[in-house]
Amino acid sequence: MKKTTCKNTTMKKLSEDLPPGCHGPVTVTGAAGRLSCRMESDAADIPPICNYLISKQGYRFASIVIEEMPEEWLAHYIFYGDSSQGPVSISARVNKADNLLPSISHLIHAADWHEREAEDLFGLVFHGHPRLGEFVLHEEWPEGTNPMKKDFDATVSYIHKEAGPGWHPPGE
Amino acid sequence: MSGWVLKGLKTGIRTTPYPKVEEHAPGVSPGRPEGGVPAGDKKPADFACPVDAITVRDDRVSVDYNKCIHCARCLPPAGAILVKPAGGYEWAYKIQRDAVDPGGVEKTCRRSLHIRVVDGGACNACLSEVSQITKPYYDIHRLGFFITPAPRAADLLLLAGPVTEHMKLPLKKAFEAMPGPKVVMAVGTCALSGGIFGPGFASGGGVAGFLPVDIAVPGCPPPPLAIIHGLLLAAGRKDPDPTTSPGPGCRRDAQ
Amino acid sequence: MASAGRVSESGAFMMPIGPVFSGSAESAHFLLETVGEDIIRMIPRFFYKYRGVEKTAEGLPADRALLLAERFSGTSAFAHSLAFCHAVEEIWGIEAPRRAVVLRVILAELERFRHHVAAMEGICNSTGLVVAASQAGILEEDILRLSCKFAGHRYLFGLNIPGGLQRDFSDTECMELGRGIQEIFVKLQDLEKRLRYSSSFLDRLEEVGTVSLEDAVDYGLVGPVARASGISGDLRTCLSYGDYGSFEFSVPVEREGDGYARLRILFQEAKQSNSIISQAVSSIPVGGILQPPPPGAKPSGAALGWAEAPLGAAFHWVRLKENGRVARYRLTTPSFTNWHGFHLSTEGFAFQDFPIILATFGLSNAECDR
Amino acid sequence: MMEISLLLELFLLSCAAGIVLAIAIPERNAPSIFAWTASISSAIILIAGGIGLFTDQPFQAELWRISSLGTMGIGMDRLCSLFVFMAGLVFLPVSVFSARYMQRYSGRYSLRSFSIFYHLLFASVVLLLIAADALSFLLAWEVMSILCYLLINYEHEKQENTRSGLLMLVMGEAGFLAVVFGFLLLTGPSGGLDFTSLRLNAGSIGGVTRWLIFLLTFFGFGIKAGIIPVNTWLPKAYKAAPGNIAAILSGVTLNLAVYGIIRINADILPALDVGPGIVVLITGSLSALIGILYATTEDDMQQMLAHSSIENAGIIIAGLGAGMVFAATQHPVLAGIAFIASLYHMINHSMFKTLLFLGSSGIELKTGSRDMNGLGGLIRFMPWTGSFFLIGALSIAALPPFNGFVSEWLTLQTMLQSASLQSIPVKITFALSGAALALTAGLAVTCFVKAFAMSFLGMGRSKASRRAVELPWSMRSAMGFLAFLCIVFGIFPTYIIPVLDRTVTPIVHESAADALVPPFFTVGRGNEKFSRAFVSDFHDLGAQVGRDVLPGRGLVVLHRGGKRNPVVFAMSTSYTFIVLLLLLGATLVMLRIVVRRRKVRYQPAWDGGLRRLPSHMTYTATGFSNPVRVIFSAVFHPTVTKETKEAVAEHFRTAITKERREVHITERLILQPVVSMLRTVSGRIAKIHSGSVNTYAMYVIITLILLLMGGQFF
Repeated sequence: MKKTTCKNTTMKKLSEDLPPGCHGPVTVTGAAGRLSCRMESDAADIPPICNYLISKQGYRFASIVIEEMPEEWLAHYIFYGDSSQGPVSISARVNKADNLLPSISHLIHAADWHEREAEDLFGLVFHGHPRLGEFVLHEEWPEGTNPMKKDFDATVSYIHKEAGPGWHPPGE
Repeated sequence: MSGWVLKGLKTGIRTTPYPKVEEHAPGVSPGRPEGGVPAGDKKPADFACPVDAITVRDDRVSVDYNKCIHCARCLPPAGAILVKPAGGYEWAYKIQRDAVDPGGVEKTCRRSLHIRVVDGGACNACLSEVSQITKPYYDIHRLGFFITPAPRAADLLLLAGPVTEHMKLPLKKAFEAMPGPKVVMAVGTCALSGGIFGPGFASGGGVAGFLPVDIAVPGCPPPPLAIIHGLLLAAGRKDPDPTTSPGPGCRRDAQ
Repeated sequence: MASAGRVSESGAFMMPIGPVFSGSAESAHFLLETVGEDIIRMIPRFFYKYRGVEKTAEGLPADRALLLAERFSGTSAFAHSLAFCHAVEEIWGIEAPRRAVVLRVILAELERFRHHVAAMEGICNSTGLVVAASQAGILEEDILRLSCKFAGHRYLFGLNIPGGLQRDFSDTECMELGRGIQEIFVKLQDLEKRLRYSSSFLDRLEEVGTVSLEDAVDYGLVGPVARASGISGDLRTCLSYGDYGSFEFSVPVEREGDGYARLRILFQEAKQSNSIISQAVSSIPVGGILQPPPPGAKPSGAALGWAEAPLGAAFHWVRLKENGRVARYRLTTPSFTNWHGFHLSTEGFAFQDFPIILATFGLSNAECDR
Repeated sequence: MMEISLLLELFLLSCAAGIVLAIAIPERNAPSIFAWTASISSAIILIAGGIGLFTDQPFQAELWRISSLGTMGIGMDRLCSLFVFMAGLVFLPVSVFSARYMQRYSGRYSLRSFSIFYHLLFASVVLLLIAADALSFLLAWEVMSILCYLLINYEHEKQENTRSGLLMLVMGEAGFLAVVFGFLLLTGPSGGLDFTSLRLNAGSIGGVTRWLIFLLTFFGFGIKAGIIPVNTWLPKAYKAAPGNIAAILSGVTLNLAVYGIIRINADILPALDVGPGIVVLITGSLSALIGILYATTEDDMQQMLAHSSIENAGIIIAGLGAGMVFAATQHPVLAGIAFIASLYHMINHSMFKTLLFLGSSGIELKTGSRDMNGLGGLIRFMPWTGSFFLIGALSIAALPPFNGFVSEWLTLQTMLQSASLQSIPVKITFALSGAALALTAGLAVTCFVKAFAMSFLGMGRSKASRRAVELPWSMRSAMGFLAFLCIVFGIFPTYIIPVLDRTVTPIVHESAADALVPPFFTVGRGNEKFSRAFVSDFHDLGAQVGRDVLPGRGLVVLHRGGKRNPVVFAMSTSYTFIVLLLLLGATLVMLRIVVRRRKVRYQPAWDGGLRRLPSHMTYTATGFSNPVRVIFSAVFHPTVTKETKEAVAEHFRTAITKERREVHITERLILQPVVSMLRTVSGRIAKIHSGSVNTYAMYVIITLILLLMGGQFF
């Protein structure tokens, strides 16, 4: 991959001097436009990198964006900070066959709902998240309905199932 | 506490004289695209309407208000095709249907009508306009209209939003919990046709076909006076004006 | 499936609220676990208003998707359409003309001003202070009428398009708007003064619905709610966009994190909005208002656009395909972020305070559920 | 006319037969045989009590003569007869109820021993009541105490029950000892132990001894009634007891305490000044308030009823106190009214509390639980039980026209009569007690709305409560009988009060009936003694309605005061009842008319549009009474511990456990300090046990010297 220069000093430092727990490699993939830095790393390195950004660099969590590529999931973790350096995004690729991303919610609680939403809408499992399951789609949607997947026909109305007698609202 | 009373008295009466007198204050209504102008050689596609609300009928432009979302793209300067009237808000119209209890509400709730508002996935603009009607400028209480939290006490179900999958059951339950005679008023383009959200996997294409709609108030969002107009129609205190009601073909139920 | 353990206290029960509740409240469901007074735990259930906006946007051209961005949350339509436009403008590699940028600032602040006044109305209403609620309601409708007169739409729909604005405003119109807002602001200050001396009103807000700074940081709260708890984040300053850099304004911060702190933030932000508007209307640069997209095949790519919506930071992540249609649209809204932490403010407080706490948060389900 | 002595012999025979049969027949038949013998005994005693109450047959019998102690005998005056009658009235339905109820213990606990204890308890209760001398009274009391312990501890395999039973036994014995000392002080130098000679001797007893006797006997007897501060045993014991025994404890043994207090402190040794009366009044009203506070917040139905028994005992005792004050200040009519109110309430309490205890036992039998948090919706499965329970709840909540209303109204009216007293502090005490009783009455409504609503209405909050079935007819008939009595005693107070007056007259030496329930008011016709204006006032109130139809007195209870303000208070539950019936009928007719013209659609309760409203989303008993718990948190003084468990990280809570512990206020403020003080003192004393022989020898020598020195002086 072509080496791109990064204008964000923090991220530059991060890519050169990996935070503890990271195996690398972390590559800078772009710095165009409003995002001050785009990086890509191994999925397993996402939690330590996110933790480093939040707890060491004072960044704030903004969002998780999941994209469906033909063969893989592309997850962007977006952070922003008070500095003038603009938001950053760290991306990870996950094979569709694996369908598993490490959860960062235990480190960054703000990501909790984002991961739950992604699990519910994409069927992408966040390993280590204690409370995945019914979130956006309520209990009447058939199990395994992932409307954000490309193969989901959004124009079709779905036959809903009745809530079982043992149903209990899941915790927050 | 007395300070508040004085303040209230000092503010004076702000309430609109509508429906006794037409309200003409600037800004009470955004207006809406007006059909009826000669279409010339334009085809419907030329209007670039994102929701296909504009059609050409008998060489005249016709607007389906059940679909129009007030995006203003057909208006000058960008669209420069349709003229927009300055005011106007008596947009509500009645849908004749074989109701369970036809005309019951008009008879029994003429002077006192209780409203249960149900949010079927509205964007909040409609709900905001609905809440405006209870505030000093519009104050529906003077007309004997009340918003009630209990469907048991309600005569009119006011629905906003395209009716999402998740709200179908609560909406149905609320409607069933209401004692008869009762009417349903659909407020806003979303409630009438699904609006910009359209019929889809999670959001319905409006309430029609799901509940029997009696009063339609198109608009995105309909201004408070349009909602009051709808309420007056429901209570039978205003005669439906054939000139303001959209012609056949513009209504969803007629299609 | 993760079903959380129940609260175990002898006699504890769940008090369900909603999804259809209150007068004209949005559809949402709250389960308050309580033994009758203190809320031990609050479990929210949202997405009753899930309309699948992100999915619906896929495959739509950008200008059509903009309508979704504008209309999924009607009370913060301008901010969201702005954030969407920022993203698309970045992908297309264009920038809105200076005149449009300043007008966007005016319109965004107008929206914030109206939203905050509406939120104050909600707070006064929840505490049963009817006269104050009516006063705020009058001001809200005044602003709505002013918006309608100025922009042609009471909720500022149909103004933003990628590359600028759909219509231009004359200088006199803008000056008139500035004067109108100033008039309303004077009345708002009177209301604030009166509220500050209504002890029965303050009793219901002070030390009610407290969110600590640590919790607010952990949950990554944004907007007025976060600022009331001591987080000074505001995208207008920390990720400055538009022309905010050239206006003088401050981001108010309170420390208490209770309902009254949130109300004070609303008043102070309304003040700042008024100040920004009055600065902006007198310094609108001349020029065009629309930078048309590059002709021919539009560039594809992904970009993040953001704006400080009335309720806090909104991030719109857009990927456009080669044919100019949306491939992926991700909305991160302040309501989604803040509802996550809402339970913090209710737990340990009496459930009679619940509606008040709800009002001081002033969050939108339409914005959260999308 | 049957002889009372014959009836008593028959009663003892029937009890003996019950005991013999219990031993003789197979265990599985024990409950039904037991129910028959016990019911027959109750019926006999009911007749005996009735004869004693309604006729003027004096009954005296000597049992045996002990040379040094005098005659031991039995006798029945009207006061005895009333209590004997009440005992029969409670034992009868409880015995009928127990036939099927006791089968739940079949195979687990000995039904035989239950039968024996039950009959023995009945006999001892009757003997206690008809005892005419201190010795037989005390003997019967002790036997009754021990039998109560045995029956409370019937489910002896539960360790908790044994502990509760022991606490009861210990406190009961302490009370017994106090009473024994009281009697010792009461017996004069002549040494006569029969009540007549005690009464004769009472005049010579001095002030301090009088006070001492009063305190010893009042609190000694009071332990059985559960008045504060000697009530800690009561809720625990009632909770441990089988339901039918709890009914007996509340409906009969509680009355024995009242009997003891009246017998000694109003009959044998009436107070000469207002002091004892004030103490009784304050204790009573405080007991009532504390009792109802704990009852309102209690979720175990039987324990809730136990706390409510404390409350009702408090109301009875407060009435007694008022009566004692009025008697001491030479207001015999007012004293009579107060005693009537008190006794009336005692009778009512026996009836509705027994009914409620039977109801709660029935619920427990069919759902296996008495925790109101786990009940709900039972009216759909147990309509009869529910209706009877409702009548009991309305009665105890003192709603007109039920019996509880009459007696509580009379009690409160008595409190208001303090206007005729001289002393300001006494007036203030009356006012405060009246306020406390009024608050109690208000809370009682909350308490029993909760009890009924949380058990019978709404959704079943446990599986068992959704599968309950109606009780068998024998149990229902027992409850129905009591419910019927609750209504009768409620709507015919003018016929009950004269009977009570007959029992009270010998104590206060003047009849209150004429002042309280005058006959029909008409000009002339034997009413010449009333002024014309007074009578015409009563025409307006309708006091002459039914004059030609009704055989006895009018249907209005009123109190005739002085001349200037002739009517002090007036009330008629009979008329209220009629008006309520008419209103109910009119409503039903109107509903019929309205409904006939419209289609009726049945819809489930509005739940906010939820998919389903599970039962854990409905109000619980704890939630219902929580406002009371919050408002009176100074009384309850709970300690709350909260534990939160998390999964993975801080904010992922998996469970929140909150625990609330309350120590009863008397235990917290009185018992625990006393116990800890005793511990320190005994710890100090223990220090003198050095273990060295020399030290002990020295103690012996010092004691000897002291004794010798003492011998010199006396």
